[in-house]
Amino acid sequence: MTHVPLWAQLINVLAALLLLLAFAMLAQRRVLTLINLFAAQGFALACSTAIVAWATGQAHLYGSAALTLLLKVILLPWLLHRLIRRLDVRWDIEGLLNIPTTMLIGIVLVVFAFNLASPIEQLASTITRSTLGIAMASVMLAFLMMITRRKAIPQVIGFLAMENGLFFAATSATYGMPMVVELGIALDVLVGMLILGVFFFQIREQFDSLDLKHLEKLKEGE
Amino acid sequence: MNASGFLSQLLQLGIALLLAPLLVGWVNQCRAWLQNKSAPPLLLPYRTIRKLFLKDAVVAATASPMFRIAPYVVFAAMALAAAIVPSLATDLPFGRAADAIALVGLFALARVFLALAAMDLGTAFGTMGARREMFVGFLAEPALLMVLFTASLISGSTLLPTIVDTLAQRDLAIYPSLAFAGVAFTMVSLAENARIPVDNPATHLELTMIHEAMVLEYSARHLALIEWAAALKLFNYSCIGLALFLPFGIARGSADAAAILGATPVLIAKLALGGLALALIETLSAKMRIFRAPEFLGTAFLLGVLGMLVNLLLGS
Amino acid sequence: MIETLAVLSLPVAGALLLAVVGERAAASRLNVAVSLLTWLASLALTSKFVRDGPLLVVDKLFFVDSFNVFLVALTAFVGLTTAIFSRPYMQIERDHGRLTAGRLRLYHSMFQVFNFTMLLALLSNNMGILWVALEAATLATVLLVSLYRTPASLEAAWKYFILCGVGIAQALFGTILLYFAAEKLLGAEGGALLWTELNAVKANLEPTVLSLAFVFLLVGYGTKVGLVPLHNWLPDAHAEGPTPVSAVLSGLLLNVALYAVIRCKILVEGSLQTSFARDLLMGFGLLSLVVAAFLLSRQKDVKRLFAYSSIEHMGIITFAFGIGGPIANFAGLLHMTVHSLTKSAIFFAVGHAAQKAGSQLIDGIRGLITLSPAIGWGLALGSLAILGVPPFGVFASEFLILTSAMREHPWTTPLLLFSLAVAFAAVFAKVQPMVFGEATAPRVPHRPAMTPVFVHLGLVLLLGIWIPPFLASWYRQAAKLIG
Amino acid sequence: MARPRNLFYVGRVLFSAGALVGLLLAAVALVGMNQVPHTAVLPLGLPDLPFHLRLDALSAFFLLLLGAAAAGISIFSAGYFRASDGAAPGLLCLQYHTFLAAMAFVLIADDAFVFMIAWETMALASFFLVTTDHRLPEIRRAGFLYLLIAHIGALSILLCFGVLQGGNGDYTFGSMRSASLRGAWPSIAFLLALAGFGAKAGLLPLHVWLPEAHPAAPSPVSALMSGVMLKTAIYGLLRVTFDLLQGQLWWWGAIALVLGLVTALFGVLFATVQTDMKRLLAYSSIENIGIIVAGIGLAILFKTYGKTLLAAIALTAALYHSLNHAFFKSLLFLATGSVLHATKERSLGKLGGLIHRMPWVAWLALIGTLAIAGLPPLNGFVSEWLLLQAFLFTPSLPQSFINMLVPLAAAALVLAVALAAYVMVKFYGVVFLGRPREPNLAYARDAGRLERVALVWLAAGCVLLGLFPVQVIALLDAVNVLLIGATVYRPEAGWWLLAPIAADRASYSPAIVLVVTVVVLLLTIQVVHRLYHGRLRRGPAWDCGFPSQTSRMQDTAEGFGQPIRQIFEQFFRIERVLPTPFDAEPRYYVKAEDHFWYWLYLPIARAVDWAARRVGAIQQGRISIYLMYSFLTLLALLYFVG
Repeated sequence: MTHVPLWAQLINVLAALLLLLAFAMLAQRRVLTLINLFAAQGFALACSTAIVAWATGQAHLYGSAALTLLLKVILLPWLLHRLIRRLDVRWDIEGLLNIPTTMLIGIVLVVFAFNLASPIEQLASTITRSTLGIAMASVMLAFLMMITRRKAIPQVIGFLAMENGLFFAATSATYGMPMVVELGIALDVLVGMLILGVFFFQIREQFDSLDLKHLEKLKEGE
Repeated sequence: MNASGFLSQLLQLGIALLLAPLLVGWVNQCRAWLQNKSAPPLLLPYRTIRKLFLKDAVVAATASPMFRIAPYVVFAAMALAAAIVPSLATDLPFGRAADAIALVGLFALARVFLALAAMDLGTAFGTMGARREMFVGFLAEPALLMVLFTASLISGSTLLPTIVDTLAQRDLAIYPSLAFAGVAFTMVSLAENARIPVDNPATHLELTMIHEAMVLEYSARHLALIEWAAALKLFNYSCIGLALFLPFGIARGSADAAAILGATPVLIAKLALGGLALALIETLSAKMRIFRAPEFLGTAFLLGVLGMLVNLLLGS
Repeated sequence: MIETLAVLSLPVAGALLLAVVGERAAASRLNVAVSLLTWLASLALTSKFVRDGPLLVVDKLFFVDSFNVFLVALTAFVGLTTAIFSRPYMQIERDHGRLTAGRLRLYHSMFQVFNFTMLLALLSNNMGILWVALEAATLATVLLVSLYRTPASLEAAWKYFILCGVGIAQALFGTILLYFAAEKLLGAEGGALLWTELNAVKANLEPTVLSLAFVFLLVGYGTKVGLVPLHNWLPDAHAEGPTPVSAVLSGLLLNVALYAVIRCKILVEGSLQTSFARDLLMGFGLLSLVVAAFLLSRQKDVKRLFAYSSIEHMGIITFAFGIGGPIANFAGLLHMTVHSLTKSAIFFAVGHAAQKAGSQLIDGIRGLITLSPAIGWGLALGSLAILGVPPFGVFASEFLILTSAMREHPWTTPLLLFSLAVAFAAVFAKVQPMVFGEATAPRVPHRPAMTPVFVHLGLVLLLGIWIPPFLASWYRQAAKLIG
Repeated sequence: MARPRNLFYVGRVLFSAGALVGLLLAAVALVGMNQVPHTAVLPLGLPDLPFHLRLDALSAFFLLLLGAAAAGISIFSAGYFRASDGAAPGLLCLQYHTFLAAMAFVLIADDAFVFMIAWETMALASFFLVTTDHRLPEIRRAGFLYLLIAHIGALSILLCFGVLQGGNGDYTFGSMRSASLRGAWPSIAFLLALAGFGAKAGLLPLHVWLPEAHPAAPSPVSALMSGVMLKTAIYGLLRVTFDLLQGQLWWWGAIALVLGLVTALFGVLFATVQTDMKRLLAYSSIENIGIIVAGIGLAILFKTYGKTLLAAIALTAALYHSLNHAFFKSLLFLATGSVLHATKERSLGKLGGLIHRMPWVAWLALIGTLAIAGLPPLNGFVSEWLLLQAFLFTPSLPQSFINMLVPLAAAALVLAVALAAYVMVKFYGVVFLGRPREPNLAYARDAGRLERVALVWLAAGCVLLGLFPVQVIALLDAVNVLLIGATVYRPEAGWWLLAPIAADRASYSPAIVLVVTVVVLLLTIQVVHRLYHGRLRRGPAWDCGFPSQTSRMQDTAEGFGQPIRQIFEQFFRIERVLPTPFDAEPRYYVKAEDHFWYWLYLPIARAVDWAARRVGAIQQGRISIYLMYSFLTLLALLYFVG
């Protein structure tokens, strides 16, 4: 194995952390803890973005890191905290699958993602290439989490976690996308979160709860 | 179409018109004999026709011109058929104007007009008669065609003169297909001419009659024409039968007046035999229920088809 | 340059202006005016394209080629007609108390934002910006779908948001992978996400990465296209949103999403040199067609019905691009055009019909032709057109698609024809009683804006019997580009 | 919007102009019959496939049929449509003429695309015409069924063209002619064509729309659909089978023959039990189409065995019958239109005795009735005669199976023809003869002037086509030469004698038949009146002395059909309500339906519904499940790639 610079090792550690947190979120049924885990994941992401920015000297990645910190570590968790306090949704109900099964599937997914990513990683020119598999795995885990949740807030956290995975891929595996794109993405996420917030209130107004079972009326099967 | 041919044609037509009522009289007489009854005079049909012509016609108030025109159409169709059927000679001008299929069409034309006329008045019996007549016809007509087709397949022609020529020319040969056809033809003829077992020309029992129900409202000259046409029909059928199954003695080749007149006695003799046979059949069978008629005619139809198939199987 | 920027900036300006103007009566007129200006700008752009050929402007950030030029014109045009249609429509909705002034302001503003995102997605040369535009389109339309704030509309919007959000996230992953592969050839800065650059080097892109990227991109943008089994948001969103939104969703968004898929497909195919991408497209297309055809017969809501019809047609188009080759691609492009025109026309007619009848349920709409002949005929002809009955343009493209399918993949044709027949039976059985028969609803005194419907249908009819040479040449060039 | 009154006059002018155009079309076609094919390319259509048009003998013949029949029907329409008929006359006029134009384009189309466009436009225009009176649910149902089956048929035709072009991607008919299909492909193309065109023509089992749609449409439209539109399907079948496909197989002929005859028998059987006059005529159309297709089948059969003369005779019979059917069926449908307008009544059970009130219609309809019943010397007989000749002169074909089939087929044909006579007697007798079954029939008025002109035109067609078969066949030979390569016309037999094979084998001279019949008829009348007297008294009908007769005692339509219904009971699905002796209001009701609906169509509908339910089950409404679909799709594809 060739020599890996320290910052790259750091990123790898953060990547592992990211994956770990993704697993933790998958297993977590307490909504409050879920939010905290999400914040932690955001923090890991922000850190790794900052490290990449420092290592590659791309200034706009600092902005990205700051934005991530602001949005995903501070703003959103705070918003969600307020929300659950107001709506009193502390526990999610177990969804389609129970947690051990979910975890098992999660492990299979991780293996799958790593397998998928390994041929690509061989081709990559970046030193942090191995993080691509981790990013993919965490995206998949987030996806799985969204599937298994029955309440709106955990589902949204899953969604956000998926974006974390994506950002991780975008920043760490590829050293960041062109600036225009990053800005656009950031803007979209911001607007998306705002809309989500509006939505939560609308849904709560309508249904007095954020349980997704109220949102199963439109369908084809009997 | 030369003048002598035309004359011969007229001659055959005239003989047919004359002989037809006689045939009816003969059949009636034979039947009476066979049934041990005292026979009506042989010439009674002529007298009946004349008597009817002399009477005043009574036409129902609800009748349309259809009612009055129909007897003439029927008569004309039957007369034309009589001119076409090679009863006396094969080489006649009109003989080619209509082949076997057209002949059947001509009979159908007469039938349709009679049925329409019967429906014209809107009487219960008239419409019933028309319905039954068409009902008999829809099976009898195909059966007759099948018979004619069998003969056509043997001779390779649908023209009756050619069929007769072909059949008469050959040595006496037994055509198994013609046997089927013969039986079928007999059955069809009975049905078509309102004979027992399908119909009874002598009845006026409301529920069983077919032909009589249709002509119930006719009187005087109209009735006379219809009776005459019916007689002509019997005559035509007999002649067709004779031409197909006993094609001997018909003037072949040149058909001048002498040849026609020469063939007439043979025809009368054959008709006498045929009439006797008809009377025999009528005596020996019983009138069947109207709903048995399709079975009877269906059998005839099937026999006709079988005749064709046998012909194709065994070769002619 | 000017034209491109005008096309893009006009809707943005319009959105801001409308957000400011708010609930005044002039708002809807302003909306039309902005859309009209946008359309005129798009015409100017088109004529410039005709004159000068492909454009590449603003540091290669935007481009116009034969593939997107007609889509830009079409998008601007449908945007205009929808704006015209929505003027009386939304007024009536407001009169009926279904909308408040504030919501109308939101509607007008978001409508322009949506138009902007569509045009941006089409004109952008940067695959990342394309993604951003599509995500922004999702966000704009989520607000529009939930405009009525009824439980059903909230549910639909939620599903739309989550499913499309997740989907589009996959597309982002795909884009990242694309960048990952391209960056080696084109360098980190500048051109690595520019489509024209990528297209130039597509043969050298790493096939393993690209095939992986394509899967993510297909699943991502495919969700927006409404490909089965990723389509589940589509009927809900179409049915519960205001009708103008359904019209633009079907008429524009699906097209643009498919456009994105096809752009990706071009790159992937250039890199892979196999039929992998085509096979995937064909599979998704066929599956969408079959499933949608069957689901059509179970619909009770008229907008839902036509939403499934959109899925069906997106399936057909995807299938056509899957077949590939000059004829099938040509047909796919033509079908994109005519489907967009026809489907939006149908939604216009359906919207007015639902207003007239006071119900969106198929059983509640009866005898439109007696109630209002224009609406009735609009719906009847529109439905027949979308069902592929000649002489409308949909038939022309379906003819080409079917014939190409017969030539390239004969085994698919029975399936295609069977689905088309099932779809025909299903849709027509439902449309006929709506159009014909005795009207059950009382006459509502309002004048529908049927001009857009008949203008659209007229265009579709025209395309069915005569394709203008310039359009045909664009289609041909684009077909060649798509490969 | 113009006022309906104005539109009415516009309609009158336009329809008359349409009739003139029809005549013009017929004239052009007449000229075009014997000329080399004209072709044209219009700058419309797809960029790679502009509209190709071509007028050859086959097109010209059907164009002639279209023009001649449409001329009559349009004149009739000019007098027929009234503002009170529901739809706006202007719209009706537009749809009507679109329909006509589409049919004309079908006939001259020379590539698959323009053919399909014209074909479907034709279906669409006629669909809107059928549903003119869309307020009645059964008419809507009829329209739906019609368009659905038409569309399915069109898909089948499209597929057929796809097979025909043989992979070269060129959809002009010219290239299809030169395409070489291998293996089973020609047969597949033929079967697809048979299904597609059969759906339009009303061949079993795709006939179900026909008895629904024809009665639903306004009468001129029924006439146009039955008389002309069905023939476009025949045209298509001929075009594909004889022109586009190179070389046929014997079993295609056998299939067409059997299918045609089964259809003919089926149609006529169902016609006998109908109680609605337009339905009856619709079923009769099924019968006639069956006969035509049987003729085509026979022509294929003979052609494959190299018997070109017989093939030409069979084809001539089919074409001739198409022409005949166009005339007499249009005539009869128009007559029912007049009756309908005069009485507002379609049910045979409520008509009767109209010959007194509507003599023009009645006597002209009689000609149509006799013609359709296949009676000499009218036109229906000629074509049936020709067809039977073709059957009869089947020399032993190499296939023994076919040898057995031909006589059986002849028997079936004869049976169908004989039953047709039954049907037509029923139709004519019940509608026009007898006594009025309802009191309000007394107010029926005869048809207007324009309508009479139309009926006379069509009736004259029936008579002339019947009287001058030799001339018609001389004309038809252009088609025979094109499709078979043989001629039927024998100039040596004389202008008056039809002898297609040889003068001593079969001949028929309708002129002589008519002349002799008329001469005998007139002579008899003269003789009887001269020799005896012409006295006539009017009195009440006797009816075996039965007193107090009412018009209710006549046979009804049900009664007239009852024997047939009884004999062929298995063929019908009969629903019957019989009154009991204790009924206060005794009611008799019988409905004879066909089994196909229950045996074929409903199961298919149920299967589709079942499948739709299954497919619908994937959409459960739960967002988690939807997400799972996306996820699984993603994983599956990734697995596939990885």
